[in-house]
Amino acid sequence: MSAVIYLDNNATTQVDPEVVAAILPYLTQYYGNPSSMHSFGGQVGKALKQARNQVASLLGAEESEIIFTSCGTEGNNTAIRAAIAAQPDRKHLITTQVEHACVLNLFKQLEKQGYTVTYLSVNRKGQLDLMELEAAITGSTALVSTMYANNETGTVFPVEQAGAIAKEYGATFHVDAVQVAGKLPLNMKTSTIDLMTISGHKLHAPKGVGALFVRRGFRFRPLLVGGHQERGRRAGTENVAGIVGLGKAAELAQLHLADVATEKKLRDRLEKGLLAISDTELNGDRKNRLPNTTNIGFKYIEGEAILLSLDQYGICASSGSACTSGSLEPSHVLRAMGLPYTILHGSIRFSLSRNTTESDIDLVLEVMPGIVERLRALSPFNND
Amino acid sequence: MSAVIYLDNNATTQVDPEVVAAILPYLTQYYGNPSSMHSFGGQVGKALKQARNQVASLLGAEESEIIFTSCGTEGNNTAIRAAIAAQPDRKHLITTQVEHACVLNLFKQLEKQGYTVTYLSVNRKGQLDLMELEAAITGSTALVSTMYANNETGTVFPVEQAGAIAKEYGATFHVDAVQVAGKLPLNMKTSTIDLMTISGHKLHAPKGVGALFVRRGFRFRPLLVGGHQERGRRAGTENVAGIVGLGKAAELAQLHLADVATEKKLRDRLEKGLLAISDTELNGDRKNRLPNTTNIGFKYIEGEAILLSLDQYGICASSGSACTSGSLEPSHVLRAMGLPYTILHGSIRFSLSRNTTESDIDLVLEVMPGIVERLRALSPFNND
Amino acid sequence: MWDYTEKVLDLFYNPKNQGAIEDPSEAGVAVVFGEVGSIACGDALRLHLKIEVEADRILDARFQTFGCTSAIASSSALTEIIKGITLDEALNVSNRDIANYLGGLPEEKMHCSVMGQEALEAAIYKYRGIEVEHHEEDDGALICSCFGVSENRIRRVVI
Ligand SMILES: Cc1ncc(COP(=O)(O)O)c(C=O)c1O
Ligand SMILES: Cc1ncc(COP(=O)(O)O)c(C=O)c1O
Ligand code: FES
Ligand code: FES
Repeated sequence: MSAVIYLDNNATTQVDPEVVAAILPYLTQYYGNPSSMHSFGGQVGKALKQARNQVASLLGAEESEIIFTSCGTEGNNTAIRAAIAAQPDRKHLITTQVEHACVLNLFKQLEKQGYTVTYLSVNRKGQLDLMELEAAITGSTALVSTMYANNETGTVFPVEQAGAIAKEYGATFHVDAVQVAGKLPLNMKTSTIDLMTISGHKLHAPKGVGALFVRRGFRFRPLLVGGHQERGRRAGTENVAGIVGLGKAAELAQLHLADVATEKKLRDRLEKGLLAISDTELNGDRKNRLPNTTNIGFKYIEGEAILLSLDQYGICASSGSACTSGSLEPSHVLRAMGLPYTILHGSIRFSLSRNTTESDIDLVLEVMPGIVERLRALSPFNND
Repeated sequence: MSAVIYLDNNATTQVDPEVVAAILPYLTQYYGNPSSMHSFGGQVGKALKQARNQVASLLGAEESEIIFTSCGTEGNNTAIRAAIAAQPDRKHLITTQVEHACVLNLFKQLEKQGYTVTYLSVNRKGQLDLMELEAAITGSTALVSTMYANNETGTVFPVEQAGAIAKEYGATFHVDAVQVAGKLPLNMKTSTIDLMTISGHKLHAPKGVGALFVRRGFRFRPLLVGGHQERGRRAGTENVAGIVGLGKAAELAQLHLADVATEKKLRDRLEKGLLAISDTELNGDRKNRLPNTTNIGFKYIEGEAILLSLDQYGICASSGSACTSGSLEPSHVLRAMGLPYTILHGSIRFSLSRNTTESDIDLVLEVMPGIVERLRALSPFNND
Repeated sequence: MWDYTEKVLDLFYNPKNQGAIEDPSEAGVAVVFGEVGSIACGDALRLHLKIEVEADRILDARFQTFGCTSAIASSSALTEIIKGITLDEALNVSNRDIANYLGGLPEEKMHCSVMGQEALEAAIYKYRGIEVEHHEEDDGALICSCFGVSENRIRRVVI
């Protein structure tokens, strides 16, 4: 594979070279176990401490509020189970229809175990309706769990307002901020959020490391039990290299938050150019949206065919989330938005990063009309 | 820190330079998400497949029987929970008193949730008594979970015989082989083991990656739910770099199994030299033992003081497991063996690897007598 | 790995005032020792004092410790602190003073300094012929089994 035009950054990102550089010593000379009783291990413990500090700083949290995990999925699974354990008498849970599989599938499992789950709907633009949350929540709601921004459309939810409602009823408030960390500023100090998940590989750290914010004072219960790592809140020898990488990535993300406007401009140019193709539509909320994401429906053609056509040019994009792409179902997010079938199957997400260049966008805009035309010519639904 | 004499390989190992080399491309150019629908992600999927193959080969298992995890702790937690879920009507569990914290603490938690747990004892040499297992097991035993070899003493358990007993009663048989993979040959094809845990950082792969062997046909239930990764058995974006590293490490471990005799010879020389110091004793079974481990009790002095004294010379060893070293309790393993107090508090584990050299051993043998003498001089129990 | 201060490590590697004190059988000078802990607990301290009877002052102090890094450093620190002060002043030395002298101890290791204070108390009371008071509330759950110190006792002394 020669040049890659990587526009699939909501699936995963390139590890920043500075992150790789930060990691390397912990794959080579500093291989001690941070729990060990010798200074060779102790210096690794110090590296973990620094990483915890860096991540806390990105989230506007305290060091003691950060637990390192193995991914966003573990973070979400852990948070939801911890919230349930914290208020065992409450048997009602609230989430949304457009959550990531690692939230939705856990809630489905919990339904089988005697919990009642309300799945809040979204409108055609992918927006939540807080009135629906207010109508659903009761004194026996243990948890409100919602994403901060949707991975497929980039739509940003009004989490602080949702959190305020959760608080009113004494429910724990968990937020899946996997797509937000590094893209929008976060400040846990002034937030209603009790538990918040992030994942390293969405912000230029390696895959397989994440963090869970647990507000100080929250009665937390670990998912992985065993040793005393993470102050007893997540057992298991730490993914030291990954954690050091996440720390560095958090530090860099904080710096780059300032120039997210550039990324947004590129995204807007891409979006405008693609919407100029006939029979296309923007999926999601144009206003409350991540700066790097655009999701566009190309009517009458099929997503996988589009992706493979783009692949020929080295262009990486996606339909649905990477995690559900093993299934053949059209995106549950777009379905929840009530999109018509003509769009549902031909929607493509382009997600940019700080590495995206003007010429990346040029290439997509250059080849996409031809791809769409070719596939439409093949299609029986071609509406001409 | 200048030269390190690293004799704490049961806590963690140095990542093999060949493993680092195998990992690097997956931290740099190949950053795609293996679940993505483009060939850039697809090539990462191929790397995972190769790693799965390499690990399967080390364990004598099939590729489809390998699930990648984030560590040994996750593997053990997952296996035990899966075994319980597989036979929900059986409420009795069997394990041993000398398991790793990530097994023991989970069983303690399960006791609170209505399970009855039998903790098999060990004798003065750290050996299991299979008669005790036979006496304890019944038709309502869901699971027998035991380590393959103890991390502190290196004592190897007769797992195949234990597995045969478990089978007789229809109980699932789980083995924590974290300390064995790469040190003794394994062959799941001819084994009684249903579920087996390994952890990468004990065999020269990075920290934060492991694998769980799940015998084909076993009704497995995932701990982490979400996306379809690991064929639905462990959700979460894969720690690609770690997994590629584990694969390479497994391949190298298989090669190195052949020269484990050299390691053993070094261990024996170290052991003999240390036991020549007065008032010392070998903890554990001299015969059924890992080739790289020795655990020696130095009477009348305290373990941490010994470790910090060794640290001055750059020598890394441990007392108890790294995981419990955050606690102040003397090792639960040595306590279960019924060692007298004079030994309990002053026992040190030295664990070698294929990187250990003659001169490493020379240095330890050179400085240890002085350290023991100095600390004994400080002690009121100095037995002269 | 515990986060020990330079001072802790220094007093561990180069302890001051280790050993026992021989009774010199000098007029006006008394030698006494106080002891806490046991080998079963995993930590024990024998604190030897040489006392100038007239002035009620500590002329010299030495220790013998079986225990961890912080136990040894704490013992050594204690002997440094109390040399030259009166017994009444010494009775006011708290485990906090010992920890402060060391530039701090990890929270989980604070109790290691308690042993010093107790041995000091034991030695002085023994010298003065006072029964050591028994703190009833100290019979709580053992949390530092290497030390024989109960949670209640730690709460009482540390907090
Ligand atoms: C026997 C044993 N089991 C499990 C573990 C836990 O593995 P990990 O450190 O990868 O969580 C360890 C090592 O720490 C171990 O020695
Ligand atoms: C919104 C959201 N939540 C959770 C996850 C899961 O994170 P991870 O891939 O680290 O398990 C993802 C990405 O895959 C995501 O986009
Ligand atoms: S026809 Fe191929 S996925 Fe439906
Ligand atoms: S005295 Fe230091 S740990 Fe018990």
